[in-house]
Amino acid sequence: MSNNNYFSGLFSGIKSLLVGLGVTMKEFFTRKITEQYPENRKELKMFDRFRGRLVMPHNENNEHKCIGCGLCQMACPNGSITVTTEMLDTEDGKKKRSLVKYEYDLGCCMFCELCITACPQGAIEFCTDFENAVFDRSKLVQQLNKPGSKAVEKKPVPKPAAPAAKPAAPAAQPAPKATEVAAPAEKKESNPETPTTV
Amino acid sequence: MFDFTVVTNWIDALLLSFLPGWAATLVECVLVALAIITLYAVFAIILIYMERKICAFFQCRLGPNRVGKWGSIQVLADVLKMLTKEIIDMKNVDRLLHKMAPFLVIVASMLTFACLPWNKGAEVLDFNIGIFFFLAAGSIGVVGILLAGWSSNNKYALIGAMRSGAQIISYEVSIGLVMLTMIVLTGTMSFSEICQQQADLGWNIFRGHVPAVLAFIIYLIAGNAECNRGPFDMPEAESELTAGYHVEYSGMHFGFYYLAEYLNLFICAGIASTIFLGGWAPFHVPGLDGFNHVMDYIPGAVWMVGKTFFVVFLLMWIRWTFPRLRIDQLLALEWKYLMPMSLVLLVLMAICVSLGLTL
Amino acid sequence: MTLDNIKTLEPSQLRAEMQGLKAKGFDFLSNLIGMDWGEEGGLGVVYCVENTSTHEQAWLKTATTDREQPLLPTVSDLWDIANIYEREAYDFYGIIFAGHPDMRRIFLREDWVGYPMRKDDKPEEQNPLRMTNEPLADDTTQYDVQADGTVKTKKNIVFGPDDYVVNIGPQHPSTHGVLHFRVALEGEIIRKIDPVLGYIHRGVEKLNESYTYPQTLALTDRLDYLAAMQSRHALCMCIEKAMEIEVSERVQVVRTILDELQRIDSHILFFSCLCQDMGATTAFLYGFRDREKILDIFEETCGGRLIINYNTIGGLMADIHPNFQKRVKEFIPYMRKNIKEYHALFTGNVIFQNRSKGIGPLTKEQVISWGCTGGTGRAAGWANDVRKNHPYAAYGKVDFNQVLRESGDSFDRYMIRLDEILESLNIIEQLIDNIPEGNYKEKTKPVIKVPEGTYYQAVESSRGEFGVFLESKGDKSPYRLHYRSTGLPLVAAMDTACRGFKIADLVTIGGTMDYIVPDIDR
Amino acid sequence: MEVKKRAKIKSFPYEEFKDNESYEKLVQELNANGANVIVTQLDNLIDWGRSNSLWPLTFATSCCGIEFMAVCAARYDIARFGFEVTRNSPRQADVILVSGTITTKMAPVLKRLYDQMADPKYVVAVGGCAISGGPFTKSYHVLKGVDKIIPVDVYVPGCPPRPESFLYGMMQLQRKVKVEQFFGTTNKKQKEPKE
Repeated sequence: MSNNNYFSGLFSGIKSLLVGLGVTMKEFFTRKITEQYPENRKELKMFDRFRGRLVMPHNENNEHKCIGCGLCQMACPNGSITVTTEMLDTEDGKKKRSLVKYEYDLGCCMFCELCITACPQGAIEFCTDFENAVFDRSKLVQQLNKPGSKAVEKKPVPKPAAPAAKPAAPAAQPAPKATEVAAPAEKKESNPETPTTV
Repeated sequence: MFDFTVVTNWIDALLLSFLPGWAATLVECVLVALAIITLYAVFAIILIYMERKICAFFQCRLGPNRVGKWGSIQVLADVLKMLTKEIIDMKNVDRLLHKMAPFLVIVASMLTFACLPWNKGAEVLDFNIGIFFFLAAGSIGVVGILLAGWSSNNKYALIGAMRSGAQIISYEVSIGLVMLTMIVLTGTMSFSEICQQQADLGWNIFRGHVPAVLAFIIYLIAGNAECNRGPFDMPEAESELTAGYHVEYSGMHFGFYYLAEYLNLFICAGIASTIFLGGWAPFHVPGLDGFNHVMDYIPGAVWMVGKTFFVVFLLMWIRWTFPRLRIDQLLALEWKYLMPMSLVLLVLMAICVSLGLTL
Repeated sequence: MTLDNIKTLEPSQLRAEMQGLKAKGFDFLSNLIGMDWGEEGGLGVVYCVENTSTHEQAWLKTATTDREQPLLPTVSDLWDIANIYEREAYDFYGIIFAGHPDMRRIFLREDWVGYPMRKDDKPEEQNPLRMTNEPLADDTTQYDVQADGTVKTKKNIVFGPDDYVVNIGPQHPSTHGVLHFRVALEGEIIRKIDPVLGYIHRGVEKLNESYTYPQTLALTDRLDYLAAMQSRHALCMCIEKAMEIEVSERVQVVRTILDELQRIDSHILFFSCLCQDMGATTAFLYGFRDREKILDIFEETCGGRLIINYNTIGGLMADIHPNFQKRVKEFIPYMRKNIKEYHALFTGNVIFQNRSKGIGPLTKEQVISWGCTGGTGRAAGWANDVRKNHPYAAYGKVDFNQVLRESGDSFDRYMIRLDEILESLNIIEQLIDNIPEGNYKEKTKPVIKVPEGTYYQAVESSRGEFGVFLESKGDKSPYRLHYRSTGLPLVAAMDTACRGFKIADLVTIGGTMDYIVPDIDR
Repeated sequence: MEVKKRAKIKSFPYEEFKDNESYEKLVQELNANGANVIVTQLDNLIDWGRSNSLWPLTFATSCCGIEFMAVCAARYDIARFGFEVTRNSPRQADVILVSGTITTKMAPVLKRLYDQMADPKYVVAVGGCAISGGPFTKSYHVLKGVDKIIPVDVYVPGCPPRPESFLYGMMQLQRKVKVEQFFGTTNKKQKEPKE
């Protein structure tokens, strides 16, 4: 190492260290960004789409929309949902499936939303509750239908209320065409020649 | 300036009034030891809390704030926990050395802690070769670290200990030379005399101007390395050696290392403020008598502790800014930069003193 | 893309063909996929080699019907990375590669019984949970086919009795997960590294064979969780191509933006973890501070911070959130400003510079031979960006640079990533105001069946080329779904990069290589 | 016989905690033998210290580990609880946050890490993978729940749990620690290994 290098290296090194010290000192006096969780529980609000745990909404009459078809159970990749049903005779003499127990294992769930997409009734959805830690493993297996509840009696298939439910109609139309017309008009300047293919 | 010898003399006289000479000395020794241990623990707790808070503030977060007001008794909880935690007895270790190592470290740390002059007349270990004693006592610690690494029968610990050995022994050279520089300036090795001199003539860092300022910087770097703190925390180097030499220690044995680390930091800062920043000597500006008079009202102990904490803050700032060095770079820094520089400084200081160029 | 013309070769022809391809400039072995085609098809391997100057790909396959001792010739002398890939095929399918110097298991324990990816293997029955310490042999076997057709075995030494071997991992702060390096040291100097993988091998590829297509999507997020968006994008695209679903422009653009956000997220995490590993804890927290902004964007639109679960076959799970554009536009200048802070605090720092410049260099030839794509390859001057070479989604329409550097040392690998953050910001800036209208999801059949055939789709994930290889027999689950791991080549190249450097450099080199272990082990 | 008070957690009312049922059961079990007043007071002091100083072992295998890093980072700042001193050596750690999938190859390693920890030690199973195998329950190489090999104190579900869930889980653990008895059985949970 030549002498020149020795000293210039020394001084530029010291300068870089001082710059770093300057940065940290600046941060020392800036406002801290910490969110104080248990203290801010009142104000804390999760994003709507946050998936905390699966719930089955009940209306004021203690009725839910589940018909016990078991599609969610089949869609679940790792068996977190167990639907127990029984066959009941309705007044007009037909057999009808009815939900007995809807068991959901929160400790196994991977929040992939396949159950919700699979549900034809929109009977289940994710809520944003995140405070779920327990002491006992068995407490994580939850029964989602409330005791004494029954399926809501409705003739037409109810439109799902859940936000993440199946996409509505527009997908069926030859929509890709329409967007293809619209898109280049908007993005003319960027690069019209490049093919869209992958 | 309040002279603490008034208090000590009074206690001495009081004890002698009803005890024989030897018993009085014994009681005094015990009292002093108790005082030192208490101070040691108190400062350790303050420092750990301070570090956790300061580090948090550098990192745009809040740090401990749920245990007590602003998290102030957080460290007490840690101490309680550590005291009641199991100390694991391992097979395949060198039992005696393994158990002895943490005590060596803490004893070395306490011995050096006792060297600090707190106030005029409040020095525990004060004799004519104080600085020499300080250096000697301080180097016991490295034995503890080496023993810890060796006796643990763990490869990480061994590498950590070897690094630590190389590091501390190297940096002791710089520290010794820098202190020598200042001894040339003061002409004495006794801490009390150094402080007294600075109270009379002004702080050494001003008296020795250029060489003293440079020496101060070198001392800070080398001292930081002596304490095994970032960016020189190679022996522990968490990301490489998991926990370095104390990887196998649990419970209070680990607690000793933990405490010693912080206290060494404090001692390093304390010595820096004693030798360079005047120890308990108040800040005086020549000519401004009124100002100087006001400064004199602040007790010496406050000056001492205040200066020390200022230096501690500097060292923490450094620690929480820089990445860690590599062991060969660390040694290169010492042998290629710091040691030659401190040799030059020594000569420079000698010239300054002999030509009377000091202030 | 659909792979219609995979060239089928007899094992005896393979080496000659491969040597010919190598000589023609096909110097990048991007995939080596073990296969089980049943009793008739036998056990085999699918190879994909790519010409690094023309980006032309050649697909080949070979098979043997011998299930007792399936022998195929090795190509490990032609491409370094084949060393590891062939061990993987051996581990999962029991295919023995004649002439391979190191036929050990790579993911599973050495006392594992059977070969789990074979269609007729029952791994759980033969392998109860073993709580004994894992045996790790110090020597390995090489199988050579003699001229008369018999097989001769030879012992090769991995670590000799004189090697001072330190285990770094599986539980170690600097391995970024559960990775295990056996490192032979001489003092502080590294003599040899032997990676032991599989501590987070979850058998994703085997699981996929029993899952329906929508279910397989759920696992891609968990491979490389810092490239969740991109991995899932690749799989969705692969299935969409196979089923000939045309997704709307809107989906293409949104996917591109999210991919780039994910890339920034990953690179910030890279920066943070590197700083943490090198002892600059404060910079680590600054990185995480900025990363939270991206996570907020993700969470608001997709509902997840890390496991995002947003792409789906035919589009997206939900339309973008109304706040999405606003948040992204706020983020772009914020990040540009903070990159400067990173440079001031860490990049310029003399300690960091001394610890990274000239440390662990990989030449262009080495990165190509080891197949180190992504930033690691580009740092050595290899232009391997899939976004440029095989454009997909909206990448063909945006203007961006492929960041390249020359020396391939740790510092370059680090700088590449920080520069890519800026490039990604540019891409997002071009797209964010031009999200076209359209469907966010195309209608698909309730049961998704992919037509029979073989398909491959690569994307540029956060740390290199992520590929999805799908072989379908027309069922509702894939016959074989293989992911090209981005991290496996990086870990494989660690030995080359680290030799002769110090143990502290291992941390730097590992940090700048930027691998994610769950992606390696799958 | 003095029954222990319910543990208080700052700014979090007791009633709003989940799984108080198991908690009460736990409290009763621990106090079945009773203790005198002085011992109880000492216990409370030690439990206070322990519950506020749960140093985690840096142990992460996958996604949840990244969320754990986010918890330690500025926005969520686990340091507010005093848990930021993550130890890399199991000897010095108090709690092992099993965050991520545990494969059968990793299982003996995890067990050994747990054995290496000094008492009192706690285990938190974080995320679906650690609780039950989660997304990979059907895999041939994944341990279906860490409670099969080590005793788990708190389960934090999620995939991965968001940082607040993490903190909530740690508070649940604090509640558990706060009712333990130092001069009782809980100090040394693990039996001595037989030679």
